[in-house]
Amino acid sequence: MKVGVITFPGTLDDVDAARAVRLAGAEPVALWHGDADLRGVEAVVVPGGFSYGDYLRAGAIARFAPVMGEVVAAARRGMPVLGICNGFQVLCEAGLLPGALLRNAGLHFVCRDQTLRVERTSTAWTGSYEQGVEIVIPVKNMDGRFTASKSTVDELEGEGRVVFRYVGGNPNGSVGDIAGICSTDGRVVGLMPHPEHAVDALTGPSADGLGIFRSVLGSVPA
Amino acid sequence: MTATHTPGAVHVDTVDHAVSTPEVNQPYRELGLKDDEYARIREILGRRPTDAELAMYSVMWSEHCSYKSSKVHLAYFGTTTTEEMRAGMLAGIGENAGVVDIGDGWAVTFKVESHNHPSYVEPYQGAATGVGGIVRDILAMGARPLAVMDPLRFGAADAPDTRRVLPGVVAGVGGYGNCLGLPNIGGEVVFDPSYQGNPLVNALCVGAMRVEDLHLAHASGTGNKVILFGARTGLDGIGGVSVLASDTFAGDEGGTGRKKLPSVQVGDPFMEKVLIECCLELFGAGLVVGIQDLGGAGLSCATSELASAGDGGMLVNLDRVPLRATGMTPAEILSSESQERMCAVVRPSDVDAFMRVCAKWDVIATEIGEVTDGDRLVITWHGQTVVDVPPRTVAHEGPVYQRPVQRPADQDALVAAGPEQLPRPSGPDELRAEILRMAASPNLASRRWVTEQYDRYVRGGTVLAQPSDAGMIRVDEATGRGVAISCDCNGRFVRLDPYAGTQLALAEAYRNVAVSGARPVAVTNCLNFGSPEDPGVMWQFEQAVRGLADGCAELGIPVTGGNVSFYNQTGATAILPTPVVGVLGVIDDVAARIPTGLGAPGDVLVLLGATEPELGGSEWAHVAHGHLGGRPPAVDLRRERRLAEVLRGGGVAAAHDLSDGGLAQTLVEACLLSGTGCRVTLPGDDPFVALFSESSARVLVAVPPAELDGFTARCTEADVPWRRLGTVGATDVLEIEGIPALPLPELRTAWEGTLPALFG
Amino acid sequence: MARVVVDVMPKPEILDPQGQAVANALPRLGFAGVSDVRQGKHFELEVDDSVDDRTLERIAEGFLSNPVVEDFVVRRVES
Amino acid sequence: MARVVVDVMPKPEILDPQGQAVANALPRLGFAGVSDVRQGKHFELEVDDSVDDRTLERIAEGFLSNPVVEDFVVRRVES
Ligand SMILES: Nc1ncnc2c1ncn2[C@@H]1O[C@H](COP(=O)(O)OP(=O)(O)O)[C@@H](O)[C@H]1O
Ligand SMILES: [Mg+2]
Repeated sequence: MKVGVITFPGTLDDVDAARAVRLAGAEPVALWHGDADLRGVEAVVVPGGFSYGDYLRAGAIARFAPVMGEVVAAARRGMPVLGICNGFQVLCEAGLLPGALLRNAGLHFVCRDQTLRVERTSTAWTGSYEQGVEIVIPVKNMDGRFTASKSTVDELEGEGRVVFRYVGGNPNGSVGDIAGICSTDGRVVGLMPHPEHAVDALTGPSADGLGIFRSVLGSVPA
Repeated sequence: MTATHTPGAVHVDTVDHAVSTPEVNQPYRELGLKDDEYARIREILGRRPTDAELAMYSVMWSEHCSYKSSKVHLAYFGTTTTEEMRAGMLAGIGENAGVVDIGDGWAVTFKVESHNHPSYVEPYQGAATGVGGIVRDILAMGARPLAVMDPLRFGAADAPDTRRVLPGVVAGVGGYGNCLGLPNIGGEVVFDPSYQGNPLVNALCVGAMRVEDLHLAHASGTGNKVILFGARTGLDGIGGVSVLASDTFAGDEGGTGRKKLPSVQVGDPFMEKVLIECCLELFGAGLVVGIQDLGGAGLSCATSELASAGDGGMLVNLDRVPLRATGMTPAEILSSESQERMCAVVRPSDVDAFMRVCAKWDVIATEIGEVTDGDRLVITWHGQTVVDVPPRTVAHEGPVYQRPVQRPADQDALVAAGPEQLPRPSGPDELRAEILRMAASPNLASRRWVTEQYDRYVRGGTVLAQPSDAGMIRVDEATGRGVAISCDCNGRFVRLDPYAGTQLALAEAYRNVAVSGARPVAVTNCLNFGSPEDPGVMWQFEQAVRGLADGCAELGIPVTGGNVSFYNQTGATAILPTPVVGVLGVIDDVAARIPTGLGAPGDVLVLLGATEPELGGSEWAHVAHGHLGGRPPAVDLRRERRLAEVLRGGGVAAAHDLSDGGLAQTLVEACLLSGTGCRVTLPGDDPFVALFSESSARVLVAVPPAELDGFTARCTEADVPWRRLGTVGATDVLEIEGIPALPLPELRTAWEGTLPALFG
Repeated sequence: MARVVVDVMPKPEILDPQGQAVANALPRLGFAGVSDVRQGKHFELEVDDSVDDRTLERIAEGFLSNPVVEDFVVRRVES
Repeated sequence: MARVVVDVMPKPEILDPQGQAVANALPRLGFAGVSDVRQGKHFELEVDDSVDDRTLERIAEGFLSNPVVEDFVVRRVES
């Protein structure tokens, strides 16, 4: 299976996302922000970093990149899309996911090993986890506070679209301890923590993040 | 408040004009040049310098760029480095950064630099651009930057100004490094009142490349093009040179009226990230003959150094430089320290390909000149020559001073006033309270408030970062080959004995690297001192250099580079002499790293090394009595070396070295890092000394029971003293025999509460 | 050429920790009497006379602000 | 009670990477005619009538802005 990994100017975790895709048993394909071309991939990862320096708002400039037009169209057709950290911010700015990510409540960049509960396994990216399992993966961001109108949050909670929740401390003040959410069809998932940095216990706090990249293998018809 | 711009043309002081107006009064003193230095410039040129030339010489001959006070002492590094030590060195002192062969065809380059003064003026941007600058140094060697570290020093933790400076510096280091995508794998945070008004912000970067990709900064090949790329050049960081544009000097021909420009620069880490990727693609495609980063002294430095190190001359059309401000003079353009710029020498046939790569990354690139067959650096401005100099006289043949050196008069009194008479805690309860008080003291408390603001995961190669003794990164994913680095310095030890104190800094950094399981191979340094015009400071400096060089010779590892920062003082009071020493180690497979901590329940705790009653300059004397006096702990580098060999021999499940705060602090940290308790018996007959002495060459190791006999036999054989202290327990308590139990939650509250309470 | 100012503010119902941090710090610094602070962004654009108000609105709404969490005001000022 | 607005901008000679990023993006989004963008901060303060202009100036200068790299403007607006 081919999984695309997008690089914008300022993307930082693309190499790591590609490594995670490879370790999960899929073939990573580099996608360039300026090319309106998904190169035949069956799923897309929008990785973390500071695209365009996050200068206007996190993800605000990247969402207009030519490749994003293709991603939005493909997502609407049901292609699995995963947004990690800055990628999550881009997906929100692009309207593929609701809400916005604002400056952490503590006003500092926060990098820590974070426990998450997997709240929903019926998505393209969480099928390999057990419902309710707790995993430890790094969180690292400046603008990670998930925010949405009350009605949007109620809708997300009501429809079971909160995919990951912070456990044992909320690092950024996200409403409802929300760490990650999905689209109505469960094909587009965004989360602030970095599963690609938890793929082996040597360079990460655990290998718990690998399950996300494994999940997508089973989510598209072979 | 705002710069006003000249309407119309800028007054330009050309070479012709300089020749015809020999008697013009030039403000060389305001630019920091001495009378004899100015006279020498006139002698070199055979005329008065132009504004632009004066700007170039004044920055390049500054202490910071020319090392004029330190050169005669730094030469000692060369004389003490043997051929054997040099064997693995691909580039050494004199290059942008030292380069070491780490095996399997990999070369690693690393360097520390100071950005102290700018960080006091504007903590966020000062620290941010400090990181940016050192990263470009590493990039200019042809390497991919892999990680950064930040040795920091501030005034007293509770001083109001520290509350201004520290959060800004930490946010700046993080803001730049995080956005750039380099993991922060370690550093230091030290508080001492002597740094009040003069914080130290040192930044280290380490990078790697294939051996054959090493790029050195030189411009060779007549006809090759000089290309400036990256950010536009603006009025930031011009500082002193703005006097050249003042009305008094530029006279009636239209001074720009710019009086005092802010000498701070604002960093753009996004631009730097793009610049890194762009440079690496250029290197990979073989499009670069020589390359130089633009740091302090901007284009003055880059053009003169490239030309000076090459085999020809250079012609630069300064009017081609892309500007961000209007009305800039040639002197200002040459002196601007605008960040995120690089200068490359490129074969004419490669220029188009070079430009295409830059365009792909949206990096502005401009051909500003070419390498010539002469031996002059000639710079023109709209067709008129504004600089015509022998480049070596600017870049490499600056003034050299033999400053007076004098052991300070108060040194004997300081050494005589040892800590022996200080009241000590006695009895179980007092000792217990002292352990907690020490753990919560600003210099020993958890650094988490700082390090949580740094991304330590990006690039996916970080094997050890804070709170480990050394940072470690994987260089080669296929083989697991990696490097470990630690930076250390205890300025109090250096104050008491600069020679031994610097060796103690070396010993600690060496030990921290060894404790991670790596083999120490090379040393860098950042020598932060007071004014070189103070003979006492020069004595400290001379002793420190000698101590470091002799220590390196004893350890058999070379100094591959470094940085000198003088004039760190507030009024007449110098900072504690602070020669930060960075040691680089190599590990064949990072999977064999030794984690920092206690190991698993059941492991046996063994203390390596000997504990003597050594409390001069200790953290205990500082915390309990605000005392500094006596002698620092004895140095035993041969033992450090054997200790490192024993640790590499295997059998160790976890380790943590002993340094500031002694065994007490090591036990507290090891328990809290592993989240496990232990039960130990103190060595010797004085529990206070056992807990708080800072004798060097000591490490706490956790050894699985099955390995114990083999491990201790190897220690005995290597003549490393060892002593069984106790065992790791599955409990939540630190139990020290004879002292009431210390539950981990209580220790954690003490250790982790301090910095958040101080800084929010 | 005209100068256009766009101010972007967090919507009233959105938590503004930056503004709050300022409001909390002021009394500590000895400044009384400031009861609330909100922090947003201020943009100054140099704009061709050909750019009409509708275009400026679109730039502010679709790009400079995020309508999910922010409000904006566009003003032309003398150039 | 009065509403006070403080706008804080990077000094003209200081690099403004944020404004630059916006300026560079606009043409890519199809918006022509914007030749320069600077980005700063916009504060809205609710202030007691007892707080005088001198105090506001001190708040703006000593706290809301960083005089080394930023300029500021204080305005009282109708409340
Ligand atoms: N400014 C900093 N930046 C990053 N890491 C830091 C900083 N200060 C301290 N650390 C890390 O915190 C840990 C504890 O620091 P320290 O007690 O100084 O270590 P050691 O005594 O082993 O040299 C180390 O991992 C160190 O690298
Ligand atoms: Mg240590």
